[in-house]
Amino acid sequence: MRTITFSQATLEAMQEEMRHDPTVFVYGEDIVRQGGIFGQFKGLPEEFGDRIRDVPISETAIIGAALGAALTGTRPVADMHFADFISVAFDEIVNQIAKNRYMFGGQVNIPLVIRAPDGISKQAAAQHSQSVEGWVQNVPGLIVVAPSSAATAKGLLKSSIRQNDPVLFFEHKLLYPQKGPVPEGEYLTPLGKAEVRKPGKDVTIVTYSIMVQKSEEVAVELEREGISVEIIDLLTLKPFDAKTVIESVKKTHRCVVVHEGVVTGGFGAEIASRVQEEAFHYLDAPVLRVGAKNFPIPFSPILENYVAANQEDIKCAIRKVLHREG
Amino acid sequence: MRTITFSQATLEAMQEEMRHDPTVFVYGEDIVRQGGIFGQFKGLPEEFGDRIRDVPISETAIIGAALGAALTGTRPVADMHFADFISVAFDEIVNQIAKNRYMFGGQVNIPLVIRAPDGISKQAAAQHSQSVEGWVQNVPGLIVVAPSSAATAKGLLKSSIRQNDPVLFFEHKLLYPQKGPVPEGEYLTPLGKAEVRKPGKDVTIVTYSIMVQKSEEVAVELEREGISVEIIDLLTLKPFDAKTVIESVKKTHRCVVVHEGVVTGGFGAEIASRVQEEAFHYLDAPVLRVGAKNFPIPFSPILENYVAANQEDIKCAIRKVLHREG
Amino acid sequence: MPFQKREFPNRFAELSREDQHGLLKTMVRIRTFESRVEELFLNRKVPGFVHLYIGEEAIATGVMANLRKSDWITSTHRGHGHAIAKGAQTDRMMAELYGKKTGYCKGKGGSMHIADFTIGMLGANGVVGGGFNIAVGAGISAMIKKTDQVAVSFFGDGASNRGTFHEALNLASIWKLPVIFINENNQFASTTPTSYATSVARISDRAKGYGMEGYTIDGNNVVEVYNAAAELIRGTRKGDGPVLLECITYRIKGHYVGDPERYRSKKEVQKQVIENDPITRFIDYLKERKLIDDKEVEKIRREASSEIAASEKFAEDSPYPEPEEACNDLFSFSPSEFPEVAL
Amino acid sequence: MPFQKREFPNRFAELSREDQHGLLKTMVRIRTFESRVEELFLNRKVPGFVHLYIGEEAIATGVMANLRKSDWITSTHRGHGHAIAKGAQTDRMMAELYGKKTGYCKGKGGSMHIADFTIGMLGANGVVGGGFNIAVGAGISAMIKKTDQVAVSFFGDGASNRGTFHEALNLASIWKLPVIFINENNQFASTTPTSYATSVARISDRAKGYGMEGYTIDGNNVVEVYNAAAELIRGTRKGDGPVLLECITYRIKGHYVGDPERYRSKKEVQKQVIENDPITRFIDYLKERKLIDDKEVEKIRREASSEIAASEKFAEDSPYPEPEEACNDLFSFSPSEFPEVAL
Ligand SMILES: Cc1ncc(C[n+]2csc(CCOP(=O)(O)OP(=O)(O)O)c2C)c(N)n1
Ligand SMILES: Cc1ncc(C[n+]2csc(CCOP(=O)(O)OP(=O)(O)O)c2C)c(N)n1
Ligand SMILES: [Mg+2]
Ligand SMILES: [Mg+2]
Repeated sequence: MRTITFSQATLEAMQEEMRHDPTVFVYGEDIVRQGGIFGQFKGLPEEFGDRIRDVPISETAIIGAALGAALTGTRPVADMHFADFISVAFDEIVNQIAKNRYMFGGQVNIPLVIRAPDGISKQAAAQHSQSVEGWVQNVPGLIVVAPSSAATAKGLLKSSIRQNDPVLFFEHKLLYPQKGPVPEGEYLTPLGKAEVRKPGKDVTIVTYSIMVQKSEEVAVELEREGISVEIIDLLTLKPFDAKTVIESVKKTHRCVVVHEGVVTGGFGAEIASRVQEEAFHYLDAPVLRVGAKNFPIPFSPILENYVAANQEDIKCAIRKVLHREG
Repeated sequence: MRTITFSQATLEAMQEEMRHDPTVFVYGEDIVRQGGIFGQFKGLPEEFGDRIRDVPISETAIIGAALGAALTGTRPVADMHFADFISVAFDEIVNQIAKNRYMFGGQVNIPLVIRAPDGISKQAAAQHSQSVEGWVQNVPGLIVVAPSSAATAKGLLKSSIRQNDPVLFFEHKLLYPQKGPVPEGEYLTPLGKAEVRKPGKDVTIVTYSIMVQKSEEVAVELEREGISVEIIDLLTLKPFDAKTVIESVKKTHRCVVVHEGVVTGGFGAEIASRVQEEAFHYLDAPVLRVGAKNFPIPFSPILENYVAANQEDIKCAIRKVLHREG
Repeated sequence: MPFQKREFPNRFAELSREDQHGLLKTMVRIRTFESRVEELFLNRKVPGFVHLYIGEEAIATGVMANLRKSDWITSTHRGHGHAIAKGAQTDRMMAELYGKKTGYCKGKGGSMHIADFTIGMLGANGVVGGGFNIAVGAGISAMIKKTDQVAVSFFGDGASNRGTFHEALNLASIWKLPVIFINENNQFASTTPTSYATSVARISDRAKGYGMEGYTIDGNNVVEVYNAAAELIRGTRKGDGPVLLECITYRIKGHYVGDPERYRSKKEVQKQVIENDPITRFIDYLKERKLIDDKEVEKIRREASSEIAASEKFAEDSPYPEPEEACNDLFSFSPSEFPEVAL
Repeated sequence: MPFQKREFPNRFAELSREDQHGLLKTMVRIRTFESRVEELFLNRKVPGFVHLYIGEEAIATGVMANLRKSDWITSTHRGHGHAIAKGAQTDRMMAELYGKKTGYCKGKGGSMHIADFTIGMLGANGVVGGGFNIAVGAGISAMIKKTDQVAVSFFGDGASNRGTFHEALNLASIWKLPVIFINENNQFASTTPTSYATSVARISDRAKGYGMEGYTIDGNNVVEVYNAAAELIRGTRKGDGPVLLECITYRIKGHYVGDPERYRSKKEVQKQVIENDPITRFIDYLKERKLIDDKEVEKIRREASSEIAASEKFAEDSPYPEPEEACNDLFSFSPSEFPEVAL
């Protein structure tokens, strides 16, 4: 299979969907003249003209207008520059976009996608390093997606654009330049379905986005010690594929949830809660969570490393649930 | 002990703190001319003049300026009208207020309080009925408080105003008119400490805000069936008093978390996760969560009731963890 | 208060007598609906929060008479008048206010969330200033699809202090979007006088900050509203870009039904009721010009009364939703496809 | 471009020769710091994102020369110049850029988050438009405590399109707060030209929307900046209320170090470097009037170079923080009081 970057994969998704449906358009800050900070929009202006547009630094307008456009027959894709800034348009996201369909009694669909590059990268410090799925996990009415690879990025972005509901699409900044195998031609990756990245017997890792690959590295290492790890890549965080997760845990009897964001109050709490609710009698150990320590992401590399979760933390949690500490 | 309303209790707290410290001031929409929607500011303009102020409908200014004021030597108390609207100033809350102290290396304190009336009341529908602690549970740097009674409202509000850190203070709208015993004179209720509202042997309910009283009603009923319920009122949600919770669960071996907000991705997930992490081997049943169903709060009373959690739901969860279903 | 005026051509004079009466009809229908809703709220038939449009009818009426069904509007928490003027049915509105299954939102929305997408009414909004950018988005749809639809955003004086106002007007301006911003300056935002909270004498002055035209008119004169809207909407529809129109009015009723109204005197309100009622003023205007007679006025009132009585009966007779219907309508797919959605 | 001008009294002429040179000193110190930071970033000594103030030095310098230590400023992502002009030490700044323990924020902040509360520098800000309301809040502190401190908010042309701009200016205006809004119009917001994203010819025109005075000046002429700031700050300090000053400048360097700059031509930039460098222009101005000689200029440059070299050495020699220090500084209390805080 050919190999392209995550960034190119999302670009292909945009191209195909914009060709496929003339009501799809995309806008965001600084995406036309330089192709996006991660090159993820390069070439779209040449092909689609005014259907890709730069906007002022006006996040409430970007997101609020995306809603208005979606309500009136177009399919906007709004780029958020950095996921950290969904905070600026938070009212539009949680009180308008998430609620309009329901509070209007289902009169209308809201087909829009908010693309939000997230995660820790290059000492960008507290306001440019966040994984913010935790902010929206308690908001009914949103679909939340987080691809982990070039292939899933393309397939999920295409599905998200076709979905008749609002999708928050988190793309980890460090994934953009990474290459991966991507099938030729059109394909869709279904929303709401997790993928088992690696089958295993002893413990289930539930993870997503960039932590999938970190988990895979750990799994390879632990395999040598005779520990067999099953890795579930959620892909869609909301609604998440509880069935696949629960089935796996019923088989392995142990579960570690891994994400990059802060553990306390993070999305991992929902997963851990669900697992123990639905598979309590199968569990041989508590569900453990791995993620960032309870601080903003600091600037200095040493501090950043310390706050972020790493492979060691994952290993440590796995050893704990297997009662093989030390 | 004398009996006053929750609203009066918060008013006393404001009065005492404003007398005690001339740098304390309060502002918000529509609080001067009519004393606040719940009468919680009545009389302050007469006594404190310009230290209580009405503001335009400019939530980012209210909260952003509160930060600026706190950074420069005053102690603002900002009223948010309805908790639902913290979304409008979400960037100010999560990216500025929560992060300033840390990202500036601890140079400065941020003594500010955001008062936010929350919860389901009077068919106010999707945008005026929310419990929004779930939005901020994943944000390091905030203290989150939720009193359950007149007495705790007064003591916690006073502690919050004196605290040198940002406090989000959630007051349930239905609690304002409720009367309760409140000690005469000044007293502080400590932040970060839960209270055991009712000791019990068979199951621990971890709850807060208005659900404390609903839990108490259930406890009285179940007592008649011979089920002894321990009720923990968290009071501070962030950081929450895990010690008191874990000790209780180690004693009762069963835990139900109860809050008014939506269960999925809600604050209960954090509590449930922590409990099973730290008391796994003591648990005789999974930690269950009771809260609103996964929808915006609908308008029609019948629908609202159906989505909201009630005493029946609490009972049902308790019976489940005690394996006494049906 | 000296308005920053512009003379708009008198398009009202070009209307047929029937269409002229149509404006009065709409105003009276709104008034009748609102007056009855007030009573029903006080009689505990209608739950929730209710914000009445009484005294402001000329604005929605004069503007909407210049819109097509395919045009869009965004509304506010004070949205009944906008909905009626845009063509919503009062029976389904009333049913929604009751929380009945036959309401526009199947009982999920209530007074603050009435919408009717079949007539381009994109929804009332419980968040002040929440509508600006939705209207801008509708304008973007028209641009992308190359239609000549326009979007009108109604907003209060209080809403003009929200940051969304700024971002919406700037974006609409740089892209020359077909959006008309109609300010309903009813002199109060809840308890707060406009003059206290707003840093300009005229909200229309803010248009200058966006390279946009801005005008202020007497919002209680439906003829003036009609004429200004006719001219401005026509310009915007043919590509002149967005525009801001401030309509001065007065909120005769409390901010919400039940408001103790400690922030103003009864006398001030009474003066407005006597001197500045938009319906009385319009009837006087028509009569002076012999464009209507008493019998015709009476008929309009009677018809409005029986329509609203019928709407009330419809609402009364309609069933409540089943509790389980709370689980519908969140997404375009059914919850059974993703069981966890409906947890 | 015809500036909407006002003649400000020539206060610069009243300065001592030493103070006049002081302005040049500040500008040269900023330039020297920034030029070295650029190299250090390219040499991978400085991690993170770095936004340089090169070419815009006249603004921070001219404004800050009119502030007291007890006055406050809020800054932007492009904040080094503001910090230096307000009196921050370049050694602790450089250490912060390196991520060292001796930096202003103990390595927790980096380039985008430098603050020094001892001199009223309330912080650079990674969120565009995040500073407006912080400055307003500082103004509120002055009001509550009845001091005559003022707050200055620096912001870019791009930031003027954020809703926070609107809410801040409105609130500052109705309360007549001691806040001066200084717009640094460097003609770009990242890749986007100001003329594309901003719906007014002059950002100062927006002042009208807030009943505020607004002026536009040549921001690359430090004398003009000094004089305008002198007059406006004096007025605001004595209670005249807030004011908006737009300073036209040009961003000579990329948006951040490493910017491919595909959105403009090298020629355009070169023209600015040659014709419009604020330091060259100021030196020419001083020389023309015989207010400085070559030796004095040389000395200023030399001193700046050795200061920045020393700052670099300080940063190089300073230790990194211990990893566990990441757990300090979140709250005023120590994590051990609430162990779960430090989870
Ligand atoms: C963002 C937001 N802030 C505050 C409120 C509370 N609120 C509801 S209506 C209102 C006053 C609105 O005033 P205005 O915009 O003038 O409209 P009017 O009620 O006069 O029609 C306020 C403050 C809200 N709903 N949304
Ligand atoms: C709210 C927000 N949106 C977007 C960004 C990304 N961003 C950083 S700097 C910048 C351009 C700022 O332009 P301007 O305000 O003119 O300041 P300048 O860089 O020209 O000094 C953008 C879009 C951000 N940091 N914050
Ligand atoms: Mg009003
Ligand atoms: Mg700029």
